[in-house]
Amino acid sequence: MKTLEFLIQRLAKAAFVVLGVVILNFLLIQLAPGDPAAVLAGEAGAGDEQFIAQLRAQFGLDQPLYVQLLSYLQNVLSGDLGYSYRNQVPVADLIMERLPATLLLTGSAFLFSLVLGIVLGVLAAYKRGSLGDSLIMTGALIFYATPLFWVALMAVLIFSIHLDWLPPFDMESIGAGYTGWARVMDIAHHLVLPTVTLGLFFTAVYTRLTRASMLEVMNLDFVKTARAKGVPKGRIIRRHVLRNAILPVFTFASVQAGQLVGGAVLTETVFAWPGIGRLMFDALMQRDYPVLLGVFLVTAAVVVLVNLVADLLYRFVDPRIETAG
Amino acid sequence: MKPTTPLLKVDNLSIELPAGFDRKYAVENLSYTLEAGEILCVVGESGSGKSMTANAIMGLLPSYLKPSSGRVLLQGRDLLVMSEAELARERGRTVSMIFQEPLSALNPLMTVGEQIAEVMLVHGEGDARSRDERVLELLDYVGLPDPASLRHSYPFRLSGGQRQRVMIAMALALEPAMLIADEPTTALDVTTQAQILELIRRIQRAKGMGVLFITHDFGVVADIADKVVVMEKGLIVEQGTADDVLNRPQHPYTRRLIAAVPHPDESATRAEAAGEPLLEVRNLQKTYRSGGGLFTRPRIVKAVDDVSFTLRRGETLGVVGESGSGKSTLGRCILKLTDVDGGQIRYRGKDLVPLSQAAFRPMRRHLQMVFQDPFASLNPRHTIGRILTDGPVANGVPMDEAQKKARDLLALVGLDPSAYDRYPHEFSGGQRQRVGIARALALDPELLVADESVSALDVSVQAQVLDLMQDLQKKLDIAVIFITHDLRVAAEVCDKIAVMYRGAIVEAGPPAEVFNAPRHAYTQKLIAAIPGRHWNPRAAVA
Amino acid sequence: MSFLRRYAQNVGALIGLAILVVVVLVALAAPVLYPVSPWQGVGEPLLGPFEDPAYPLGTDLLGRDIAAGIAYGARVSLLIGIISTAVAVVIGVALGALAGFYGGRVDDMLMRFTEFFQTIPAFAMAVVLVAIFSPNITSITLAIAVVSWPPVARLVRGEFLSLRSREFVQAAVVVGQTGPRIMATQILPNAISPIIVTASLMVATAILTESSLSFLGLGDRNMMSWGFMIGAARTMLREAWWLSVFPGVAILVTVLAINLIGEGLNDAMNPHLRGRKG
Amino acid sequence: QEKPTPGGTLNMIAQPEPPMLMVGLNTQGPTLYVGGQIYQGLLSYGKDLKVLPSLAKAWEVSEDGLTYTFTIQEGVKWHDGKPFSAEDVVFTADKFLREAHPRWRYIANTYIESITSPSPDTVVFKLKRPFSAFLYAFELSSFPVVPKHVYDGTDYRTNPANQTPIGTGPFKFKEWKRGSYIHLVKNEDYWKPGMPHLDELYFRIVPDAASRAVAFEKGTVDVLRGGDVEGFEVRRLSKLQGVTTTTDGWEMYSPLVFMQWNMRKAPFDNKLVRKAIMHAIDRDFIVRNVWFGLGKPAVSPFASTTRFFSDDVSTYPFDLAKAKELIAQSGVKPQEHTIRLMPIPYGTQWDRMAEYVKQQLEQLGFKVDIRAVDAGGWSQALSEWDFDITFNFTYQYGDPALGVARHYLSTNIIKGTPFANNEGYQNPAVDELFLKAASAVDEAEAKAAYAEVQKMITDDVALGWLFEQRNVTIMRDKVKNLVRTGIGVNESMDDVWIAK
Ligand SMILES: Nc1ncnc2c1ncn2[C@@H]1O[C@H](COP(=O)(O)OP(=O)(O)OP(=O)(O)O)[C@@H](O)[C@H]1O
Ligand SMILES: Nc1ncnc2c1ncn2[C@@H]1O[C@H](COP(=O)(O)OP(=O)(O)OP(=O)(O)O)[C@@H](O)[C@H]1O
Ligand SMILES: [Mg+2]
Ligand SMILES: [Mg+2]
Repeated sequence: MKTLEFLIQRLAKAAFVVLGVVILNFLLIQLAPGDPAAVLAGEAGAGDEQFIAQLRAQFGLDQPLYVQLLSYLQNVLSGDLGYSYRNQVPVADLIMERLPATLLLTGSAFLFSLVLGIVLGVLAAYKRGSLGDSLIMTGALIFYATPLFWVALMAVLIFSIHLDWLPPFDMESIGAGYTGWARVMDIAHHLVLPTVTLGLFFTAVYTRLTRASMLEVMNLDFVKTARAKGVPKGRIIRRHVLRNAILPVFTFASVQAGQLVGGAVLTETVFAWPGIGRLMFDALMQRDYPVLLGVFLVTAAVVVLVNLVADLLYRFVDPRIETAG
Repeated sequence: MKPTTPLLKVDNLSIELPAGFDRKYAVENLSYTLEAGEILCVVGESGSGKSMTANAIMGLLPSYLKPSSGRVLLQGRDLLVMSEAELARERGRTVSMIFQEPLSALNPLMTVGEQIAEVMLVHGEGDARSRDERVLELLDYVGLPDPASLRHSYPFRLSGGQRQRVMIAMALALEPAMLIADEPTTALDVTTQAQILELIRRIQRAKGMGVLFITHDFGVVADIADKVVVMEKGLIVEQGTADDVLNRPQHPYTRRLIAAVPHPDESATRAEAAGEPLLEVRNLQKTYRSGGGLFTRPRIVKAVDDVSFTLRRGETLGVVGESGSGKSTLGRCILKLTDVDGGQIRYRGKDLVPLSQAAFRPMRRHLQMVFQDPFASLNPRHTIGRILTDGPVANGVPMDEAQKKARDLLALVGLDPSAYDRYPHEFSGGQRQRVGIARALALDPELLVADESVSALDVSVQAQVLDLMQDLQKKLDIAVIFITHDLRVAAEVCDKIAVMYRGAIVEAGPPAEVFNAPRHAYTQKLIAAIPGRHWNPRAAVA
Repeated sequence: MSFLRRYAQNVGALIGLAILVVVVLVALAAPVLYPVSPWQGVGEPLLGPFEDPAYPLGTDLLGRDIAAGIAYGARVSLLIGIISTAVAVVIGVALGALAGFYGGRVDDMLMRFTEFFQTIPAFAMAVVLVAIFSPNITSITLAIAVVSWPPVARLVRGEFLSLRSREFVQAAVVVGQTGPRIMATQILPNAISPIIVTASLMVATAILTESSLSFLGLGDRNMMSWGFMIGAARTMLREAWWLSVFPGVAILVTVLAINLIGEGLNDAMNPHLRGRKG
Repeated sequence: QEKPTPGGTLNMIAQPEPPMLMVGLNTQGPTLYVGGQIYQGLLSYGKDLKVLPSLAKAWEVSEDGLTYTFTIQEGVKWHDGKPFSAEDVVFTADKFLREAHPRWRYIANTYIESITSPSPDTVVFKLKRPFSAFLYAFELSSFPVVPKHVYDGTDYRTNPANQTPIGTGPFKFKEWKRGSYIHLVKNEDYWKPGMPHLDELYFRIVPDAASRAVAFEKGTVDVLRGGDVEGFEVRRLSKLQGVTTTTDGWEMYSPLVFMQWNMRKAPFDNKLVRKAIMHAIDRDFIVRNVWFGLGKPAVSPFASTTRFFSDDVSTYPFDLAKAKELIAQSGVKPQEHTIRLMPIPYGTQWDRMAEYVKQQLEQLGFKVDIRAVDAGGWSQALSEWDFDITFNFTYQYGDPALGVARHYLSTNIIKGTPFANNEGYQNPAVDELFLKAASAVDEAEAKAAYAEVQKMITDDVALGWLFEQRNVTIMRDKVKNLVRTGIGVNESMDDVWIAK
């Protein structure tokens, strides 16, 4: 019962946040110089006033701002994200075509960074002060300080060009016609570099966070109790420290999940990954506002959803939550 | 037949502190013994090294603290030379420990049953079934209700007393020969404390365990100890049987501690204060609502429920009651630190309840407060001078005047004038509490609310601060609302006592009356639970 | 002061400080070291490092001196890093303080507002802002500030929330201090150390963000920045590695140094965490 | 000539990803590249700009230059199986392009009197007055023939068929995974017998320039179109084994790059300043160091590859001293001017060029502020005349009347498009000469007028001509017959084949 109620409340809040994001972005975009119609006209290779006026009317850009906003909101609420100015296809189609790629990339980067980060963080905390700890933490510090795009360039240079181990771009071998398991393996193969590139920074973040959190929990009283009970060190780490220490890492990770999409803009560019990060950037550059707004809407929805799921999981993992509310 | 080797023999133990601490040794040249079937109480003020010895025995010292000399012989074997693995085998099996903070001492993410069973699990005791049975047995043994469902609960669902019982059950799981209890009742209400003490004593008798009991409360010592060790600054200043130490203390430090133990002065009667009422509280209501949503009812706590009383100039009203009874909330309502749901608070006839914060602010100077925690109530980033002048300056007093006043106040509360430019962390707890009092007095208030103002202090310091407060009150003719959970303290300093229970005042009257002839069942229970009631410290040091 | 001593005990933090001092000195001395604008071609195009002792880090395809670019780039990186952080901290502290101190509806409103910003991925938002207001140093700095304040606001809110119920704050209320005054003189000074630590790390992040923006072609074209140098040379990685490797190292080292300093500050300002380092 | 082997897949790159493949509605480079395999023009043009048949197999021009009669190919079918007829051409010329295609609209409204189809295989254009460039207006990007049965009576721009284009070309649209690739397959019913040879075409979307080079290197793609990779990569890739390069195939377009300044504003309203700037810029340096030799310094507004090019013009050799002298003469105080330089956002080489120009202008004493803008900002600023100086380029379209005149005619000073006379150049003599050349029936007459125009414009320094782009097509040796005409890779790849 409580969970259901929680769910309803959170969904309402999530919807509110997403709506807020939509309005915020809509207004933001209005501040931009550069008329979409002019851009399209330019892109079309030529253009005169009549052409641009035609486009404006077609996109409804000749309406007053509040009318545009209202009709946009109305459409969004009825599930219609509008038409891409540039591609002349429904925005929802464009995004849905691209979203799985981004979800795959960010999802695997998320898992990769979280799992690796936690493992390394636990190791470092467990072997605190050892050489291993120093190596892990130095590595984490370096990846924390290295620009993502730079890692991407270097990774392509080394692993694709020099070593020829991994494909440098694309999501799958185009035209190879793989199906079933072969296709999965093919995609997985293509996924390695982008995932690692996108994930390394976050791995560094989670490593540091996990280690700090572990050390903090190790100082807590109940760990002392466990020692006083005669629980061996390994078991203390596994059963007592880890679970308590990981909760804040999860919370942080779920809040940060959205940031991965930001990173995806860069990763998708370098690796020609057909996701919405790229779509967003192109849409922005081409002033294709319905697409831009749509991408933000979908991203916000995904982020809110991830947070919601994380909160739900949290309620299962941490028994204290229910009463705390 | 007495065994030849004592259960525990601490022999010449010293633990060095790292450089930069106030003293060289945390504990120095400690020697004492504990026999099976005995309760040895270690008493002393905060920082005297009580916990340190306990941790040294369990091998739980932080990595950078190492015993520099001595031996700790448990059943004849030196614990200090054992490896971590060997120690782990002993812990929980031959010697167990319970701690002060029952909430933080339990893993929040494991059910209590799991945590108790874990002791047996890691020592390879029994199988899953037998362990489950043992858990039920233990829970039942320590007096917890409905063990079958309780063992699946998480610690946060249990009350403080229940958690402490779980800790005890855990400690007893393998029937160790020895139990170390580090202030196990300090965080609990008196009534709960009495129950836990009773439980420990019962178990100790039944199992013939040796118990090392650490406390700073002589009342508790009087209730349970067979032998007593008194510590001061890392050294043992006196040890002996409970009777010797409590009733015939030799060392001046022990005598001083015992003299400071609060004890109701049952003979003294006080003059009724007369004159205009300063503060009249009528039917005050305050309800906290929290949580609650579409389908659940909110948690409603009637923190203050229809409370009325009158306070006159120069009078001290003691508000006592157990934790959560609404004492602090009452104080906060009077100072308008929180909204009120109903009733009146009339100060000099003017009702404060309807006033807005802004309208009330000019009146604040008449109603001041002394806080509980001498560490938390002073802004660590401000000098004492700034802390003392902030109030007057906020009330429009010119800076130089405020400064002069501040210096006068320092003298008044017995602090050195040099304190003016120093920061709070450079003072001891008692000194800080004096600053807190000075701050409250800086505005020449007519009413002072003191919420647990001495609870965080060691007894000897507590006695000094209480003296100071009483002194000043007489001198300045201030009315005081003195909030405390310690009936002994209240009885010592107050003109009237109000006993609160679940937000309501269930009994009120002069201390002697309340103490000697409690009418309400709750008051009776409260008084019965006062530790060391049958021991008169005044007689010991007379 | 014990703070300095504690800080000095941390070797990493000292190294970080030393590096940062060098970077700052280079940034300050850039016009003296390289009086000619870093945009001016001065040598043969595409000289490798150490091919010509006058240009130890080589030249780019217009014959511009890489070393000069790095020196001037330090100014841009530090400037953007520091100013954007300052702006973000001011916004974050203001909103967080109000939300945390007043709680209730104010808190709800401000936190919802913060959530809007947190729901949009920071980098994506920065890209949009910079593109919309056309890339120049002001828009870049502001865009970075606009996307980086929410964590500060949350942090400050948390601090204020916990500090406002602390007894010394209650004491200030009781002696009659006004809300704004309490926020400024009682609470803020006690919340300052986590803010400083966070701010120091934000400077590092801001430098990274600026370089990523430049990489996408959204940098200020009149300011030589490290990200710009990498972005401009990234396609030439294989022909002229030095064009992107040196600025990349500059970013890495600077950000690393700032991070080390941040950690050092953290350890020194939160003494209860001491004794953690092996 | 070897005998073509049938079958195989050709992998190419579409960069940037085109918005759509409907060539009639969008004439961006990649749209033409991909769309050119689906749609076809009425005519095509050889590398020597000779007119070649495409959907029209023959054409005839009347003596007076007013009647153009085209005979269309037989047996041509649209991709949906419907037959292609002269009606489609009439619809395309009279309705579809007149509405949707600004360049055709201008020609049609200015010159055409009527378009008729007297028989199912002939189309007749009657002109109001002679227009010597008319035969050059039928190539793919100017005149893609569209199916009447699909578009007539619909809103062209929102017609769903735009997503599944139907043309007459050798390849049919199969699938477009946005952000990833466009897939075309062989048109089995193609009207040229035995063609096309290839089975499939893939156009990959690879947004990062460095990745595109890697893609070619690793054999993922077989062809790089001019502009797909950066200049220095061209140099490196063309040296690889088994790789062929050509600069052919751009004769029809011959892009010419220039600085465009706003002549309404100081200091560009001063001819001496413009001349000074021309002298201050080393066009050889730009071509050599920024474009890695892939170009040729320009001397005239006309590309040297086109028919009416003349080198008898005012020239501006690199000479900083002279430039400074001219500035001094002009009376302009350069330090008082902060010039906004707005690079065209087409890639890093354009940015480098901006940096170079900035550096040179600063040597003259001007303050220069590079304003980076995206494509939107650029076309907006240019269309609204809100700029000081920028770069731009023009396609020649085979005839100056089509590709060049639009930048200089005072009648073309219109707001709202970035590809007109945005600099605000006005010279009645130039207007007249362009007009005269365009309606000349006699080629010599046109040539004389154009020579005169080039002299005048270069003396006025209406624009700052920089260089003629030499786009390089890079391909694997096994790709045969790729670049055959003056429209290069936009030409239908019906005769392209891959050696096994
Ligand atoms: N973890 C530690 N690191 C360094 N010094 C410590 C540590 N714990 C305690 N000390 C020091 O050792 C001395 C003895 O401390 P101990 O905790 O044994 O006192 P205590 O008698 O238990 O006091 P309390 O009644 O406050 O619990 C004190 O001076 C204290 O400052
Ligand atoms: N801010 C609050 N929100 C909700 N409930 C509260 C709040 N503060 C106190 N309560 C509840 O009100 C009741 C009375 O609390 P109060 O702090 O007045 O008790 P107390 O007698 O001072 O206890 P203690 O001795 O532990 O200080 C308790 O049940 C407490 O849980
Ligand atoms: Mg202790
Ligand atoms: Mg209280």
